[in-house]
Amino acid sequence: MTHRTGTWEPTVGAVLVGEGLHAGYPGRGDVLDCAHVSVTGRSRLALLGENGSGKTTLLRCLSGAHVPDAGSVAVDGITLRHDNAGLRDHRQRVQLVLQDPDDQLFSADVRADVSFGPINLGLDDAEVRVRVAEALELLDVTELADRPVHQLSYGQRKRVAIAGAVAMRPQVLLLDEPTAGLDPRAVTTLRAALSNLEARGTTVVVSTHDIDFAWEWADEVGVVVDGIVHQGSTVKIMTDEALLGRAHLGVPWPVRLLRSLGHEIDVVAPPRTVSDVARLLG
Amino acid sequence: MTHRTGTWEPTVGAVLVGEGLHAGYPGRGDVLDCAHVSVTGRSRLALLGENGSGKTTLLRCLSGAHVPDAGSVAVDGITLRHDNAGLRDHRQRVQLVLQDPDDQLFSADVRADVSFGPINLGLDDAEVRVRVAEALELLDVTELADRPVHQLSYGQRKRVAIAGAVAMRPQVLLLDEPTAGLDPRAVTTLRAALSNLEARGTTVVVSTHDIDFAWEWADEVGVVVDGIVHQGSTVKIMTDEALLGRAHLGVPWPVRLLRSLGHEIDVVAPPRTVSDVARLLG
Amino acid sequence: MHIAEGFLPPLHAAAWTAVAAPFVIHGTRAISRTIKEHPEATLLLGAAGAFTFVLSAIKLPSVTGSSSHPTGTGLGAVIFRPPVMAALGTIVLLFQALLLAHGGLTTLGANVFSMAVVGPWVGYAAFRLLGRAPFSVRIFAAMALANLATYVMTATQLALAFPGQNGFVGAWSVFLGIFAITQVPLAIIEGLVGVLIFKALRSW
Amino acid sequence: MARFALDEAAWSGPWRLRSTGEKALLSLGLLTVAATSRSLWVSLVVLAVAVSTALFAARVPKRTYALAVVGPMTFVAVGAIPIALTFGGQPTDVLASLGPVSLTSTGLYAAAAVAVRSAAAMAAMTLLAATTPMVDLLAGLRRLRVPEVLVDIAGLVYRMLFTLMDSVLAVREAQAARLGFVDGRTARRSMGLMAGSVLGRAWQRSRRLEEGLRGRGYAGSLRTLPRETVVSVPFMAVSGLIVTALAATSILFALRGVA
Repeated sequence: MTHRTGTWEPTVGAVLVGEGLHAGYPGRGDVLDCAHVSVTGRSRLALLGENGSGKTTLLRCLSGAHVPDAGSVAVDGITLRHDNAGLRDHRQRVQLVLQDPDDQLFSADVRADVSFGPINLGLDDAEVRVRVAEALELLDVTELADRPVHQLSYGQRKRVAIAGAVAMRPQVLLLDEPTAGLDPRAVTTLRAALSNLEARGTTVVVSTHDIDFAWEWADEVGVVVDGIVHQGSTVKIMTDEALLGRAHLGVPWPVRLLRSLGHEIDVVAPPRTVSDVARLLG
Repeated sequence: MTHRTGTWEPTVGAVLVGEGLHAGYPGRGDVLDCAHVSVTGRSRLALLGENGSGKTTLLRCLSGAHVPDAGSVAVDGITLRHDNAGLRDHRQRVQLVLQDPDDQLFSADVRADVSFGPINLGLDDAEVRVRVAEALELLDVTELADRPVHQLSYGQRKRVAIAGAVAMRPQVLLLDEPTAGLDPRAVTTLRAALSNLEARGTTVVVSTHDIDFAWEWADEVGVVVDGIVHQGSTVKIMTDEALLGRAHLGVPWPVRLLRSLGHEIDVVAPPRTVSDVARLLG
Repeated sequence: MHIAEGFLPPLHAAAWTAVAAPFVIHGTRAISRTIKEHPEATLLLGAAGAFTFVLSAIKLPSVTGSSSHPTGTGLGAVIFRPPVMAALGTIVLLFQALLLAHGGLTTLGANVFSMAVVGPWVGYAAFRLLGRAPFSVRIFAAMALANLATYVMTATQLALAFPGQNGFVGAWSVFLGIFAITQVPLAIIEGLVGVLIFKALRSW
Repeated sequence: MARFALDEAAWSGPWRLRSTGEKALLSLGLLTVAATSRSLWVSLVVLAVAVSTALFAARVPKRTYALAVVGPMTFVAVGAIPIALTFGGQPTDVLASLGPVSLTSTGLYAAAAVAVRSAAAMAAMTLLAATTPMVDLLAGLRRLRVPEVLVDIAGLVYRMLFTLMDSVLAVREAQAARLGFVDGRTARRSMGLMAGSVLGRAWQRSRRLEEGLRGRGYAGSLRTLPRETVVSVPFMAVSGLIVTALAATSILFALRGVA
């Protein structure tokens, strides 16, 4: 296969790899045009890109929800086949949570909703209960278990939707715009929940518009623009003003501020937070 | 009437005033508990508060959509009466745009949707056409006029929904979370449209979670917490860390950074952007 | 099961249009009365019509492995009563004709009669007659019978139009037989799904 | 994003800005001739005119067109079988037979006539559907004094079916991700949960939409400004000529008993 951007090798030890992905929708042309991405364990990947750039399509290809026109997706070295058995297998390893929690929550109460996946896995009742309790705990929504879904706040619904995916015990969790529409407190709670998941060994991939969030949170960044993914360390990608400009994204404020004060951005320990920047300038 | 927070006088020259507003929903208790707010012309007001704080309820009271249990709303000195004539009058002065554009757009035809308000005002077709063209122009969506709503992006739909309110030629435009869910480019386009509106004399009030946006954009801020509104200049309110903490909101990064470097925040010309901060530190 | 555009002889198409018209007019009047008192009913009916259309545009997983589309008329009849469904069903059928090419304009009358008149009335009657039965049994009966009645009516319309050399009864049994393979299991599934929908709705 | 091929073609085609009257005259005229004609030949001519007008004059994408007609054509094919066959009896003009079932030339001719008539009518209707967005058709119905309530509700149905369809597709995707369609029983359960939750959201959305519209002065009518279009006289003349000629031929054939 010829790659538009030369040869490409997935990162060594990658858990989830998308290679040479072409994808589009009828009447809209190609959204992804030979996109590569690799997700490694223990590394936080944020996908950035403006609306319509193909971020969501990329996540949908990786999760198996969208069948790419060309290219392949593999998890743990096993290439995804889009038949019943292949998808069933893949979905136990990779879970995608969509942006709008209401698309994800369809049961009467929280517990019933989170149990949907484990029940479909054919687990027995005791095991389902264990999975549900664990997922509720990790997302810090245990005390909401018996509440009707539509009485919860938006931030709570987002976390319950993630719990539903987590109850499948995926290796990789793909979150589409998890922070969109959340207030600062809900973002903090969500980030704590994501840390819980990582502590348990789940690899978290996030797509976001929020460049300041990506700068603070991510180890690696993939910018989706013109149908391909530019992936690299957060510092490398998010200091590349030309790339971010082409993707119609802004540059994180610490980068802009430090550069306009004539500072170089430290590649090894980049200043991510206000206190990091203050320490540098103080 | 006794005010929970002592006596309160609306700002001199206020266009829109909410005084002693009590409001709630059955089964949820009071959301607003004697809230005051005043909106002056030529001043950008941002309402901050976490989800469920009562921001949206406050906007709905100000627009006439929600009848408060106590308190009053007045525009240009005329107190709002919740009968047909009173509401009709009020809606020509104050318009509210909800967060989700799909809750506002009922027609698949952009131009038709924007014409709905002016037609209900009883204007003749020629005048309606003028209003529609003007609103489309101000929101920079003229070229979308013949496209169906269901083919537009979220950001485009948001602007069309605002155009529908602007065609009513309100003095005050209330926007609930206008930037939520928008990517950086769409935020820029929206801000340009809001500037157009201000240049034409419309007073814009915005509710938002985004403290950095509020810090950059607003002249005045009202923090909605515990059922009341703490209103003041952006600098005064957004440097009050205790208040923002109580409201579970963060402090804008320029404030945090400058303070931790031992700088005072200039009340007259506060540093709002990266370049302002760089100039101060450089 | 929509009768395709132009499939019926012109006289039949005209006759079914004439038969369906009074029901639609009656339903429109019923809606107008409601809306005069409650303008918000317009929005609710719009949502209900959109929901019916969307439900009919997606495939229903079937036990036999084939798949087809639910009619949803029994559900609508229970919620909104049959007269309203006659008018609302006409709108939905018009959309199906023009957006999905299911059915047609000349056969709109015939399709309205089977799907928006006979189906809803049979479903509603079953729902009322089983007044003492458990709620889920009533819903199941309303949905399944509305679906079945619609299909029997369509077979009747086709047999009347094309009696062939066997006469009406012969043709009728042939048309019934041809679609029975897919339609009976689908009616049962629609009934089952209807019960689940109501269970989900009650939590709201 | 939910999309319907015919709808998309109607919004983006070169005939989008033609007046609804022009397009309705041509396609409904052809439809009337197709549905009423007893002549196989007239039906075939209508079919040819409608298909070529759609594909070459109105430039409807060929793929869209094919996808749109394949479903109903299947119905026509299946529905024509019992018309062609005769069960039992002793028909005189048997072409082939299997047990009590026989294919007669009368039956075959009747089935072919229905199939061709149906195909012609469908092509005429598709010409309208693929060139005229629903909002324009509804505006036309409003001008024709179809009751206001029906047109208002239909307009809302059109707008809301896209948002609901998006919800349905998203919920199904989410359910599939959590193995909600592994077997028939699970699939039916998922379907019920999906329909219930989407219906609940449709209900909530209608209430919020009402509040949004009240803010703009809604009091029961959803009237909006009609689009201004210029009626093209040449288009009307040519369309009128084609339809009249076909109608006259159809009547003439019927009077003379030509097939």
